[in-house]
Amino acid sequence: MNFWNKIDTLDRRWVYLLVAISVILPFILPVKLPVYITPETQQLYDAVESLPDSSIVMLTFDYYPSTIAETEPMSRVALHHLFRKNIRIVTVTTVPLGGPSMAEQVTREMAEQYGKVYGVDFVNLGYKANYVAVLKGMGSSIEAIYPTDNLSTPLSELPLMNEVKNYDDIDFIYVVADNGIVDYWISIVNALYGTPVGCGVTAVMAPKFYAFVSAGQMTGLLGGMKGAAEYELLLGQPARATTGMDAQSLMHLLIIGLVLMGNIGYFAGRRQKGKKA
Amino acid sequence: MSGMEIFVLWLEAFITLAIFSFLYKDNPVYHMVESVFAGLSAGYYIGLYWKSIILQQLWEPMTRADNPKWWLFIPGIFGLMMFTRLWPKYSWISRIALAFVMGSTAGVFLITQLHGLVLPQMQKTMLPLVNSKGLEASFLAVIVVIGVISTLIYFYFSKEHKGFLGVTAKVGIWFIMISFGAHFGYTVMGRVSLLIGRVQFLIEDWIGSF
Amino acid sequence: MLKNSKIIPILITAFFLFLFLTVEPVLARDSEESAFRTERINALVLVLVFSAAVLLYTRWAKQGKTLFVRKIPGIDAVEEAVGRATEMGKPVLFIPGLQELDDIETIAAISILGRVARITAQYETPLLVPVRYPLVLAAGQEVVEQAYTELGKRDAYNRDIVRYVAGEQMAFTSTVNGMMMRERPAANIFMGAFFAESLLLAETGNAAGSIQIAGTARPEQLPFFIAACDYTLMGEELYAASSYLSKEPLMLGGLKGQDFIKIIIVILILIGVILVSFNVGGWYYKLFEMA
Amino acid sequence: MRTTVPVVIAFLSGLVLAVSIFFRPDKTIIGQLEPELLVWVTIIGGFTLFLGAVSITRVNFNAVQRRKKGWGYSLLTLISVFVMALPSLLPSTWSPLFGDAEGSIYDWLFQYLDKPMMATMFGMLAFYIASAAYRAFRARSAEATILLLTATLVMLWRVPMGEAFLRSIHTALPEWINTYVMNGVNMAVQRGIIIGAALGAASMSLRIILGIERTYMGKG
Repeated sequence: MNFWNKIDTLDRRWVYLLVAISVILPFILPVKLPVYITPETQQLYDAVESLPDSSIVMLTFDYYPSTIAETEPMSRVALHHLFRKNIRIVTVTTVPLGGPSMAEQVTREMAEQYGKVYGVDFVNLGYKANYVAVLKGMGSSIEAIYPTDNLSTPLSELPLMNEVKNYDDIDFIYVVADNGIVDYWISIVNALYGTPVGCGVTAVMAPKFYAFVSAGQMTGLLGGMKGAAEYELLLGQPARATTGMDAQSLMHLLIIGLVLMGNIGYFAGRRQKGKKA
Repeated sequence: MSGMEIFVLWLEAFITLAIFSFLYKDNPVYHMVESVFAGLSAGYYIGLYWKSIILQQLWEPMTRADNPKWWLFIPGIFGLMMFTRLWPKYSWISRIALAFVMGSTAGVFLITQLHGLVLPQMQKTMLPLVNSKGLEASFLAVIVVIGVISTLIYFYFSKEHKGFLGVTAKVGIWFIMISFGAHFGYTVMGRVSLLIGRVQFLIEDWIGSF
Repeated sequence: MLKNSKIIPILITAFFLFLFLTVEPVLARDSEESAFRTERINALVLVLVFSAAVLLYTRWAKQGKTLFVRKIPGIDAVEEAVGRATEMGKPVLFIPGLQELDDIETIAAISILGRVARITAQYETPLLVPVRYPLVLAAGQEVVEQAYTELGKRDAYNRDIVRYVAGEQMAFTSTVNGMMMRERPAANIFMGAFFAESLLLAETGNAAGSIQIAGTARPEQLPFFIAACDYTLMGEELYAASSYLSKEPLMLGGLKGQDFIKIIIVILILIGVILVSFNVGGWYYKLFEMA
Repeated sequence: MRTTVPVVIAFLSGLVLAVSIFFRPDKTIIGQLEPELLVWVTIIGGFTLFLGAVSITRVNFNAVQRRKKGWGYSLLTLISVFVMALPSLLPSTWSPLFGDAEGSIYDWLFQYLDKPMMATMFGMLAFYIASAAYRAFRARSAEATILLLTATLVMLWRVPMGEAFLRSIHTALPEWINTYVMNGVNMAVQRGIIIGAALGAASMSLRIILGIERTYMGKG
């Protein structure tokens, strides 16, 4: 048995070990593999960057707990960027399970960092069932759909909401989603009310939406963890997505390397057998 | 952190590590967690079905005061028929309910597959091979048309794959392999994200709490 | 074939009478929008042509015409795998997918289970069928019990061959994975609807050294089965398997009818492509509109 | 009787559902039958869960009673089923621990035991996808070579470094992969498989409605 024979018949547990190492390593030792900014990410960043001071942005938390590894970093970069530019934020969710509490938790954590005040700088409206009706209804009156915020405070008691009546008062909609709701933000809200919409979606969904960006229906797009990592680079604040992307890159390169090694081993083994015969 | 929070955190870490230990080999700790998992999830579904089906979809609509759906006693009887399975002598009665379920499923699928899948997929394949969008769009259209047709031909059962049919089927299997390779490669990222989520929990939330 | 075939025409007549009676008054009341969804007429035509083709081939089969169907290696492998399990004296593990019986893929899987159970009954090979949904449990027990009874092997039958394991997808998977490592089945057969667990099951089975045959109609899971299993039935091969394994000419009628329609579909697509390319296909394209 | 009744029931229910899709629900009774009958199927499934409970209890109880190898695990499963299910069936008016609202035993077990178990099982996929790729992607035949080359190309394209590498070969290469491989070949093949499988499903359905396929009654 020479080296390549062993490679050909490697115990799968060695593969598992390599996988574990390449995912854990970036958390302990930042590898900082290069990240390249794609035009779609740049476009979203520029759109937010060009919003005037104290504009109002609607940020959505349209994702389930199962995809937070990909989606939460996007919410975080969005919050960083918006709070940093003193933009006021209204958050909503169309996901019943966990949606409202995730929005509450992440937003408050980030607000604390930037010294923002609930009700003045940001408001969490929470969840209401039947998303098509919700998305349409907010076009005429947000208060009709959400009489209170997520913690049951009437909107009239929240200073920010006195300025926001419907989509006309919102300068930009920043959607973070892991499901088909994105189509409705585009086909209902952007198409009918003209508010610009930028999106962060999971990597699996992203290819479908590039066409929306080139058609101008969508102002910028973040594709999965990679998009979030690019955004972190633009913000100059590497965080979870950058670490995650390092792990992603290592894993992809590891699998490619393994396939390569496996094939060399396979052909070396075959050549040896050929000689013996 | 409260005592409860610490307990929950350590419980989750224990579960995570116990399941991952299966990667090395099957072991009593994994077997234990697996047994609990199976039992809990069966119990979970009992609670779920009781509330969301028996109460919400059968009992409430049947017994409400205004406009009761009295006819729901029919599926109720079908449902009770299933219990005859517990007595082998009468278990043939349950076949009536099974036949109803299978027949209904077949009825729905007969139409929805042909109407909801075949028609629109056929329509979307009718792409112009020559069009104003340029060479790239034409090339893409050619790929899609050849891909769909050769894949369909690959599954043709009525003749041996020889001659022209054989060539088309060969093209079909090559297209299929390209597609599967692409799909496999594409899925890696999503799977790794799920693992990163777990590792993040273990390193940042659990070890980070020490 | 059908002892009760006389009853069918009577039922159809009664059914259309009922239809007529419920539709007629409504049509008279409101003529603007008919009760019949005229926009779905294209689907109706497709269904009728399809049914006619299947029935015609079935009729020919009944009259004794031989219908040729090429070999499908993945399905032949099912018999070989059960044979190997018999030689080794180890069990066969069959998983009829992770969907409830209201999915046609599961029904296809249950039919295949019926065929597999006949082979295991014949050789008295142990069979294990863990299921995730209760209706699948009932249907699975029914087909397995019947297979054993018909072959006169009632003694070898045990109603816990088909067993309810767990309700949740991943709980089911972890239990089956444990089962594979402990019982070391000689053959694992995965048929029906699978989701992310496809790879979890197939990789574990591979590590346990079992021969593996998978079949699913879900294109997004096929790459993983292809990578981790010895044979994979793709798409319609899953639906063909039960007919093919039955070896009854009558059952092949459906397959042949399906093939006939497939050729028609290919021709219709080609006509569409030509018409659309010359920019004269608008009307034709609309014929296939789903409504 | 034992064969005829089920065949007739399957035929009728199948036919009614197939026909009802062609009628407007607001105008005819037959058009309303489709959603209604599907609720019926769900209800029957709801009853059947009781059989599932009997099955899992019997298998594990037998193992415990006969002290089969590993009976301790079976006992654990049995206990888990009842600890989860029983409190959820009791009315929450008796105690906040009953029912399925937040704070109940049912909800607590789901949140803190079930959920992390599911998440970890999903996390295992990353290990398995790597080992499957390593073992299966060998250039044994032309088909296998195509499979492994496409997979490698797409994996490269997905990560920043790989994408930069591909761009250095040809600037448009990443876009070509997206256009021709993902949206071209991949989409076309999926479509072909979907059409074929739909025909297979329809033919299977027809066999069931017409009573040709009767495996569920033990008749070939």
